[in-house]
Amino acid sequence: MKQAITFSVESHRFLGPDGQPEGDLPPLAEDKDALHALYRNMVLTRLYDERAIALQRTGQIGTFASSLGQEAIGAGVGHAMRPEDIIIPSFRENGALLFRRFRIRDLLLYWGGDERGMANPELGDDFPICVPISTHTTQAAGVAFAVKYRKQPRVVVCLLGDGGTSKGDFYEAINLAGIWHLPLVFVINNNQWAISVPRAIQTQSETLAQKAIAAGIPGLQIDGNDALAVRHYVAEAIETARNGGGPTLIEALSYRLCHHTTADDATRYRSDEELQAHWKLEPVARLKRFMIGRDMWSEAQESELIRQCKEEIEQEVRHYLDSEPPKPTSMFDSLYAELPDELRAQRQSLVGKESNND
Amino acid sequence: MKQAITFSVESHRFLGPDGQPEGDLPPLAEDKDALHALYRNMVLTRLYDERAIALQRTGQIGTFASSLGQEAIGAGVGHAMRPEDIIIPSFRENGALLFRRFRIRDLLLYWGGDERGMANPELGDDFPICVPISTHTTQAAGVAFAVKYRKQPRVVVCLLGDGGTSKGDFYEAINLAGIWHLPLVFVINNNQWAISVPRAIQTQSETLAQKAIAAGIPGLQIDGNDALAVRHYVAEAIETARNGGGPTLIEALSYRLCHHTTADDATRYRSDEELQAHWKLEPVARLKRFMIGRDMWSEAQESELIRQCKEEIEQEVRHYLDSEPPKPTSMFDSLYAELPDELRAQRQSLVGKESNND
Amino acid sequence: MTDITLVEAVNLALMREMERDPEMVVLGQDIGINGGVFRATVGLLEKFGSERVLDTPLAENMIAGAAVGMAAQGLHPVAEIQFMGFIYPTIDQMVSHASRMRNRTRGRITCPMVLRAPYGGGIHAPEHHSESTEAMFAHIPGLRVVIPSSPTRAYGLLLAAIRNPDPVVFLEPKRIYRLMKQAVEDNGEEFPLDTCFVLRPGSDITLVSWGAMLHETQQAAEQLAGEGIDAEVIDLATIKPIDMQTILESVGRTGRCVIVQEAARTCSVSAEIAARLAEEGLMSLFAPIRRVTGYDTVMPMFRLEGHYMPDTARIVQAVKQTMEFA
Amino acid sequence: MTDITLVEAVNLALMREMERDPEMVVLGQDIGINGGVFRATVGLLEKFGSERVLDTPLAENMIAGAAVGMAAQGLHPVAEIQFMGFIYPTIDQMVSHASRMRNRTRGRITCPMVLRAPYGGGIHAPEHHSESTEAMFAHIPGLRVVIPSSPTRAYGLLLAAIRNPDPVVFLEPKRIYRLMKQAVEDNGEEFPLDTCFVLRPGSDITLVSWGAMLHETQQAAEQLAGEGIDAEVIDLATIKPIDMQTILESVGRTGRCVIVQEAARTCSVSAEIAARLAEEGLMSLFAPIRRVTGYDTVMPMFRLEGHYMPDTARIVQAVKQTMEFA
Ligand SMILES: Cc1ncc(C[n+]2csc(CCOP(=O)(O)OP(=O)(O)O)c2C)c(N)n1
Ligand SMILES: Cc1ncc(C[n+]2csc(CCOP(=O)(O)OP(=O)(O)O)c2C)c(N)n1
Ligand SMILES: [Mg+2]
Ligand SMILES: [Mg+2]
Repeated sequence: MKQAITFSVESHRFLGPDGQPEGDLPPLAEDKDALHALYRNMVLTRLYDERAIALQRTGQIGTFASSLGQEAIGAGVGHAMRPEDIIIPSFRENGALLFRRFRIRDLLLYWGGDERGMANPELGDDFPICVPISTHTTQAAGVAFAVKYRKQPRVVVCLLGDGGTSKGDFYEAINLAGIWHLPLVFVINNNQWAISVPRAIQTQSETLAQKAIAAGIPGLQIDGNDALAVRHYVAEAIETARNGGGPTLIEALSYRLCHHTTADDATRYRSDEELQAHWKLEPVARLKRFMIGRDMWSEAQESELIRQCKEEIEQEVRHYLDSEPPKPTSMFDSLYAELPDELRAQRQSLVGKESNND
Repeated sequence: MKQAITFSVESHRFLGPDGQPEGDLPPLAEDKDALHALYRNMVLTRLYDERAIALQRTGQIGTFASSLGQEAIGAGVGHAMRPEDIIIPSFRENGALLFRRFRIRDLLLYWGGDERGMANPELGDDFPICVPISTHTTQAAGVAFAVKYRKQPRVVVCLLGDGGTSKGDFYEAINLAGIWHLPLVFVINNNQWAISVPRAIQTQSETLAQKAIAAGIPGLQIDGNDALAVRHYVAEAIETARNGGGPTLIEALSYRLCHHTTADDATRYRSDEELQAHWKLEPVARLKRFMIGRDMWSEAQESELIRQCKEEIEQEVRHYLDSEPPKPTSMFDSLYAELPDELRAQRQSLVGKESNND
Repeated sequence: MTDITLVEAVNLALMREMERDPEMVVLGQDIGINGGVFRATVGLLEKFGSERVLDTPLAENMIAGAAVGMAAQGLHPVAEIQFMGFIYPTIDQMVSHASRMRNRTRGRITCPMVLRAPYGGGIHAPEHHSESTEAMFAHIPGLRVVIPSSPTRAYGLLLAAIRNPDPVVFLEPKRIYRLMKQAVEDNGEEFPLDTCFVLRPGSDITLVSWGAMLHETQQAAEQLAGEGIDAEVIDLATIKPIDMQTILESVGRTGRCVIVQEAARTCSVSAEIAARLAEEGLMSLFAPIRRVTGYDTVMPMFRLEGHYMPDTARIVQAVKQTMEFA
Repeated sequence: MTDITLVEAVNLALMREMERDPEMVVLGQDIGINGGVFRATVGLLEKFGSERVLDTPLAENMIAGAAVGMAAQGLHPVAEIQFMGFIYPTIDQMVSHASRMRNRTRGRITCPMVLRAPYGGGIHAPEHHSESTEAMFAHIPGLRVVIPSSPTRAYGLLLAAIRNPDPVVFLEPKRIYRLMKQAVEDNGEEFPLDTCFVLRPGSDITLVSWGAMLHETQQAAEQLAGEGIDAEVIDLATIKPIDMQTILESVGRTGRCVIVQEAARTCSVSAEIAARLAEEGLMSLFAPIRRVTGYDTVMPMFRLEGHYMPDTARIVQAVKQTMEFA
């Protein structure tokens, strides 16, 4: 006796690399405001990344992770979420964070080695940046449980990288999301590299989306350099989750056009040809071409947008650079709800010391 | 643009619950010696389990995990392996261990709270019983790497339970097995319970076999109460691995007819109806019926087999009960290759003490 | 008010607090219909339903991570790890996240969770079922670690742990889960999480212990009393933070100290107490501080566990050596 | 023989041993073509090929588990964990398996593996990149823990760690990866794994430290020498087992001891040393044992890390307080 179950994983995109539609477009494609918002976020993110790298080069922040080439993912996710939804980010999703309530000054503080960067009360329930890979995925399941438990119409979106899919945490999280039917959308930024480790030696699976099958939840692959596809399919998954339809795993296929971080030199391990080939697929130009092709954008608007973004960035950079240095005693002050007695003496020895690191 | 990849997971069995063939049988079905060996192991295992439980009830060993109802899995796996292959067992695969070089006295020592149970040098490279769930799966990948690195024609077989598939370790292990193309076969004893947690709330996936898709390796489901199917498909996977064909994940569907362990009371959480229904599917009677139907087995042979098995078991039990008590200092003597100086005084304080636990 | 065991007191505290606090949920393996392998959660599912009493898939790392997420949202999750031997997969979440969430967001997000686990040896359990590695958690800034040693203290300390806004690792000495009964009043009153309990006042020597070992420590004190040695017995109870004031004050009076623990010796909680005494109380010491501990070996399987764990004789011997020191 | 840095010495030892021992393999994230994020494995892939230099998927628990499996088969795996902040997922394998394999099979299966990780703060790295949690491993029976503090010792100790038949956690103080150069002779000679190094003999006080903090400790000793205080400086080097003989002998002579570590204080390695001194060396002490340590706080992000880590001034101050104690 033999039986068989079959599964399938779909792959989607709306816009080709040249910005031309490939088949039917969603209503979103006509929504000029939405497209402008997406595009603005992508341009802002790219300029912010550039500026942050410059700050790192001059010692004004520490190691920094750019999202160059992957801006459509952050933009699409950020735009698809409602304010009351909750983001559980990795460390690379600058655009998504800028669509939320994270300010550039917050992010610079964080990369500048200051806990206050994740402290802004306006961030609400959004999670801080997560450095240990994929540890936030199970937390996302816990957050989604809480939202469901309280019957709130909110959805949790957890972002991770291709490398992050190799960690047991990820699998445990999608498995729990499935069995608990959680309002949770996982979005994988498959930028095809985990530092120097290429996607091809991270896992043998043909797609990362198919890992959803292990958890019995829907998985799909989208072109992560097509902002329309990201926005459309992520929004669809979010609304499914909001309506009680449970979790979805989305693999957004993109490419890391930058070094891993400012501490990395990608020329050690990947070829310039590969890099150049992927520049042809990058998301910002793609959306711009689409909008220009549809008379929804002009070079004049482009210049104005860049000017505005730069101004905003400089203002934020100034805020960051002007921020008060943190107090040495602050390392004690949020450790526990109340400082235990046994730590009073330790704390006391720091009272009055100025930060010598500034 | 939309593309799709499809996957499929097959489900196999040869013999129905009544022992009747369901379609074509493999050559194994004609191999009387093989069938007798399988059957003998299953009967021995069942009688050993029964005896061990009695020993536990009378305080002569500690907590014990029976494999009642799942004997076809251990037998099929054990018979499919060559002596030079390596088994990495969970704690429930009594039959598989008895097919290897583990003696009943070894197993009783182990469950009797004595490290010497896993020490028998004749066990070669076979791993000791693993109590922490699924932690042995990544180790199995390391062992399989070593075998491949040394170009040995050996295969590693790792056994785990349905509960074990929820742990990140399992997923990390199958993922590594895939990407490193290891000579490694995972066999899941899906006995449908993890203590009191039913398979249905362990994961939402339709099968456990499909979890292989996440790692891009072949996965299949077999009727784990059909010894023929277990022996056939496990052997096939082992020979594929031996011939450089890489890993396979096999889900053997069975049922835990016993309590979880002697420390458990399954009546707290599952119905007698469910239990009785599964008694109709159990593997020992199934193989017996098949053999009797084909004139390969008789009640006379059955009585003789039971007599032999009981005799063997009693002899082993006697060996166990007669074993010297362990020396208190032995807790130091295999801890490091050489006892570090700082532990000499600690060890010294135990010299001369007799075991007060016997 | 009937007399109850330690594990029943745990159950009582869970019941009580779930009733009081609708934001409290419990999660873990086999905690639902089975009521936990030690029956600590028995009756919770029936009373509070499967929305608040969550049988999880078998994945401790996930249990801890999910609890962090729930707590970050302001729920009060109490997660059970079935045995301390299976707690290690939670360490990443506890160290990298639970202990830091408040600090790294400067209080914006907090982590009011409890991770409960039965711990320790002495019940003839299988391999990996007898661990005492509380020191690994006690080393981690941002965590609290609590260990009760009687039904009353289990009740009061667990209530406090659940209500405390910090992440708490709550370790239950399973050897004494059912060893003794006490009248525990279900009054919902919590105990402080930063104070030792002086179980027996004494003037000759200070004995510090926690968890199941207090049983042997108190027996030793009784035996020593018969021999004219008046030992003060302190239950540390809150392993982190440590209430050194009480210990220093006691050793200041007695001038002698023996610390008793089941765990392996090196880098353990007894080391920390001894080190603090050597820093802050050195001048009141008449004799070296002795530690009676498990050996620096793997906890042996059960045929030898009795040799591994400190017994009354070892404690008495260490006390006498300390008393005889001139 | 040219002068090389500590990380180059690590690389040299790996090279040397891979050449000598065909059963040695290295595995980890980014250790192949990238040569490791700190370049500790640079050149290995080119020289020994991808069968022995294994870039793994991103899963530390798996890296440790696979290493246990390889070692169980008699290979000599040297696994790199990219930063100690990501070592926590390996703890389950290290505690439950690596440390026990030999003991629980009474020597039938052994675990000759090395788990390498850069550790410690001070390089302005991102969050979670500055951990010093060696005490968690030092608590575990069956493990060895080794920390070098100079290029020469990195070379000799790493060779010893790889050749040692026990599982070794080898922590590399990344703050001094490139701080100093030394002439390291590539002679394949290993150092003992159970002996402290006396870096500076002295008669007034004993300073014990390890890893990067020896830099400040030695600076403090120099400064104190100028003020007439002659400090003996001991590099602990092997954190587990601890060579107490050398320390006890030294403190026996000096009567005073300050222990310096970067890690948080509670239940740390400094606690163990102080406790053993309080047990075995109490009567030679003229003054309380002081510990100069990281605070019992989460290692702060880098703007404040300089305040967290002990500096020369804090060490000098502790020594003076100890000297002045009457
Ligand atoms: C658990 C853990 N291991 C290692 C690292 C070091 N590390 C930081 S990013 C990274 C690669 C991550 O790759 P991926 O998930 O694909 O995300 P990407 O960087 O490409 O966005 C590694 C190994 C880490 N942060 N956490
Ligand atoms: C990591 C870990 N967590 C919990 C346990 C306690 N425990 C022992 S067996 C078991 C259930 C295992 O279920 P499954 O994998 O299906 O194997 P089965 O017992 O059914 O053979 C549990 C939870 C354990 N041994 N290890
Ligand atoms: Mg990536
Ligand atoms: Mg099962």
